[in-house]
Amino acid sequence: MIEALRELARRLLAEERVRVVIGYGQSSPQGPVHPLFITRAEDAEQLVWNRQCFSNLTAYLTRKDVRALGPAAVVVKGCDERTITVLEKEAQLERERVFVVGMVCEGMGDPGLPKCQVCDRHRPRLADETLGEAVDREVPALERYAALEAFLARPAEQRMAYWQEELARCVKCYACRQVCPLCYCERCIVDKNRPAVIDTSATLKGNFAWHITRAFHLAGRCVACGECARVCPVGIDLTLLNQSLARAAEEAYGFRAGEDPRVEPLVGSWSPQDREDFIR
Amino acid sequence: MSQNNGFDPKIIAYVCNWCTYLGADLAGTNRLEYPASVRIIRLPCTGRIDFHLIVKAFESGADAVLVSGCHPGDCHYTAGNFHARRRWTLFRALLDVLGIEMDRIHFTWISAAEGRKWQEVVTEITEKTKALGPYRAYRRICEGGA
Amino acid sequence: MSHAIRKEALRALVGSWLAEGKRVAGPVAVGPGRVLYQPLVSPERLLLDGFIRTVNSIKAFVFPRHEELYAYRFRGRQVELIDAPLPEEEQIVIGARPCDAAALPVLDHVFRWGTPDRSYERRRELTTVVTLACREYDDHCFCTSLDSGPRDERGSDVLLVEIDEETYEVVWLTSKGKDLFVRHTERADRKGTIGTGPKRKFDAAALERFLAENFESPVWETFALRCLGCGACAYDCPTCHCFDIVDEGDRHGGMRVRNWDSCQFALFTLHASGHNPRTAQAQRIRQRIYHKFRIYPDKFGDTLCTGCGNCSRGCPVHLGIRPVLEAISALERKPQSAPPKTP
Amino acid sequence: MTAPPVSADPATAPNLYLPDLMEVLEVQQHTADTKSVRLRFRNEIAAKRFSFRVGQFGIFSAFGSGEATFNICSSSTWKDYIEFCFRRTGMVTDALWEVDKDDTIGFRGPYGNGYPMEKWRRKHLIFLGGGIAMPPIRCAIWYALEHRDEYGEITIIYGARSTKDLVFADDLARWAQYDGVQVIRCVDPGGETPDWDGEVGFVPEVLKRADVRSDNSVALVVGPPIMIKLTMPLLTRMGLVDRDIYTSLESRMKCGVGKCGRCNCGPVYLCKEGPVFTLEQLKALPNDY
Repeated sequence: MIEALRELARRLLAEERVRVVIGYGQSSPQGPVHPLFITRAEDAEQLVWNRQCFSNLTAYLTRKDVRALGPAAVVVKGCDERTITVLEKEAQLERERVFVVGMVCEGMGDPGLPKCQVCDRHRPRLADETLGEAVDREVPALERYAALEAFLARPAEQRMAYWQEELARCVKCYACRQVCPLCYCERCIVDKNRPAVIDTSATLKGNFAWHITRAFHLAGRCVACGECARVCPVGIDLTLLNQSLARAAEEAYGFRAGEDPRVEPLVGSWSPQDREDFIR
Repeated sequence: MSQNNGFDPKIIAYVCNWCTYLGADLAGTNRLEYPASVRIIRLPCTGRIDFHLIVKAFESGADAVLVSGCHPGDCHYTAGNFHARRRWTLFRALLDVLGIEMDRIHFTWISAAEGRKWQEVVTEITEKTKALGPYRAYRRICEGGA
Repeated sequence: MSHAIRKEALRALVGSWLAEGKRVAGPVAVGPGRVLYQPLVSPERLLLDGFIRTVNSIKAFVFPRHEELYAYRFRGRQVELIDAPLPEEEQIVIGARPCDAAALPVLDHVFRWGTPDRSYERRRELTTVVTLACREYDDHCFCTSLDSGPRDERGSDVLLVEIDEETYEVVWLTSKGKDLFVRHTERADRKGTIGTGPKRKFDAAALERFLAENFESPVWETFALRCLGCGACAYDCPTCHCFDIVDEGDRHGGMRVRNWDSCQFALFTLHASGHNPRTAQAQRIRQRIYHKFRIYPDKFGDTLCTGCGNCSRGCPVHLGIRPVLEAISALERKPQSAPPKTP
Repeated sequence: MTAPPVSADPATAPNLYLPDLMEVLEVQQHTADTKSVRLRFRNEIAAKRFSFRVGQFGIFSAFGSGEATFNICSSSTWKDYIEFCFRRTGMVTDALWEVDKDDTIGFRGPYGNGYPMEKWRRKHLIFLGGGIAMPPIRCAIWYALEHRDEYGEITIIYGARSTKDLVFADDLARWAQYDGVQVIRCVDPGGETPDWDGEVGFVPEVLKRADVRSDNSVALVVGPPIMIKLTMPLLTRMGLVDRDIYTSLESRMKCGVGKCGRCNCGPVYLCKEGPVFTLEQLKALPNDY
């Protein structure tokens, strides 16, 4: 697979179909895997593919400096691929300017990340070229939201106490925002000050307001790549917040973000039949 | 109501300009009494009631929040309330996982003709909030510091 | 002859500090493989072994991420200012690494030059640092490349050096440190030993040469695409000290507060006029390196970096300072195309 | 490595971030988005203690919105008040825009190096300003005029985009009344009105065609980067050496005292070692401002 990937990258660059290949690299065989930008065919051998390729590289597709390089190829896993669908739907990228290299993935990390254990997208479906062989299995929603379910089984006071303890550690480094492929706003609302809606202080108050905002601005958009939680320096499990929204979307509207390119974005569309059992 | 010790809850009502605001107004002109604990904030449409406003209300010391607008199909801007309905469905799920007390957030449709419904809803929410007491958990968040 | 304390006795001592009502913080496991300084409620969760260093840094104890500078109240057209109370509580930080403690004298220069910063001074006075000399290192450690090492004493009040698996040698470096330990140690005839530290990763002299001439250099572009522009490196760094000052309040009044900030954020230098001297991430990466290895050294004769490697450890894309410095080092080692200079 | 500095006693050291309260004496609107404010210390002790050099800046507070940095645009010879001028362009200036007589503004400072007015004595002075950059020149002009006999001839060239964008227009008229003072006002082509009696053209062009005394002279150039870039070489051609050409740089600042890490340009902290630099110093700075 790795040779096929390098070969494909070489070909795409040599034939000038793309100007940059966004893939994974590793500074030493034991070292951590990091995003890598290949602009010359002869450098394609630096690309790697293994169980440490955590990053969702689609985050780079909307960046000005990356776009300035020209058409890009991006290496994606099945989970990351959904972001491309969302970005396209939100008019953030021209699909024909991006060559999507799909990697069949058996899960990242060892043991696999929680998201990988309930993954039903081992094989990218919309890639321009897909490397590797694997069969997806259906994973019932119940299983996908098991962690959330377990958390929601706790009483509300305990949930509140949990978040107070967790969010107290947040220093507002905004790694969660910067790593998110769907946080592409030129100026984040938390950085706006006319008026200032969210306290920029990393107090409990400011942190609650920030994390409510971050999660909710991804409602019906988050594809559960889990990067926000993975990169959090202080280990706050933000996937619980994202999942609560994802599950509500799936339950109420049968909607999964990035799943079906034909479906309109969830927030921004509506139906007269939408349920409203909580509205008096 | 001895257990409430005269607790006077602060309830923020975000209402749309075209239906609920007029409904509340009608309640007033018809001399329908309702508790003074509700502070009405008028917005053009429920579609404009950003979730930040709900967070801000709790940050500012609200014990409960009411969001109210036109009945589905009656929106002055055709679909503002339909958009809002989806957002609230999702937003409630987020608040729930955070452990926000869901009994303190209320959504209703109240038309310009429903002065009586306004009276009922506000009275009921006030009673309910009185029973719950002040929203101490969110105050603690706001006073928690770093 | 030296002073020693058994690890179990040390834990009991921490327990007695807590029992006396002292504020104590130390390394605690937060989730798998993640160790952070946390306030201790009991000595059990305190980690003394099995971690390289904490994700967060010691600076938070002297320069908190959020701090009230003063409060303001509106009184008609007048404003009343209420000065923030000075911190009063003593605090003990136990389990610091030498690369963390060494950041304190580095920060001193910044907060003391010109106009001294009162609350920093006060917190510095109130803080006692008990440091654990290092026996283990990871790929990110580079203290030895900056003339520091696993038992650097700068900034510590007490240094604990392992004698064996059960015992630490206690080296008190200040009277504050001595007071904490003096009646709780045993005499020992052995001294603690440690290794030589992580292997050198780059040549500091070469770096200095490079920075003298390469403000404009393609090297700054090398990692710019990869960098996400978050503040994890700066916030995990023990020496990064940039801050923002903002007002938070309502129509009755509020607080003027100081919050951590980072030169890696795109808006850090944005003028209200719209002009931004550093529009590209490459410029921001360059700023961080220059500040640490040239600007600060020019002013204070020290380095604004202790080689702890936390910036890389916490980086979502495994950047931080070390990879940049290694790249520079590699450039400097390459034979120059220009004729060699006469010695 | 140098020894760590000695600590101050926090018990007696003042809170350096705590501003003095000032009363708004007068607000003057200059253009659609520019105002200047005259301030007096509310506290008499603070007022007595206060002094500054022209060219220094202050950090002004609109409580509830925050602080912003402005040049003190009044002369240091005026004892009872100070003035600053701002363009409405952000959160703090939005709040300052609403300020009226008797309102309260916070002030910390003065900060920065200021102009070497002593060094400029017995020289001819050339002041070149553009747009909102008038205030940092105005303080030096007034200072020189208040010490008229200590300075030689004075040339002032001030340009704005249009006649509507001239700030301190009254001052320009008053300066022209002084002996040995030449005031040239100019607006960008297209910015003139039928009754405009000044020049039309950009500051560098106007400087080129003006009759400006350049022997034994110093120049102070403040304005947008493009104006500075085009004006500096002209001054050099006129015979001024780099040491005699001055400018005042702008930067985003928070603390004003070299701690917050925001305003450095290469090795130089604009808040402490600036904002005033000679062209000679400027040439040594990296392109980081």
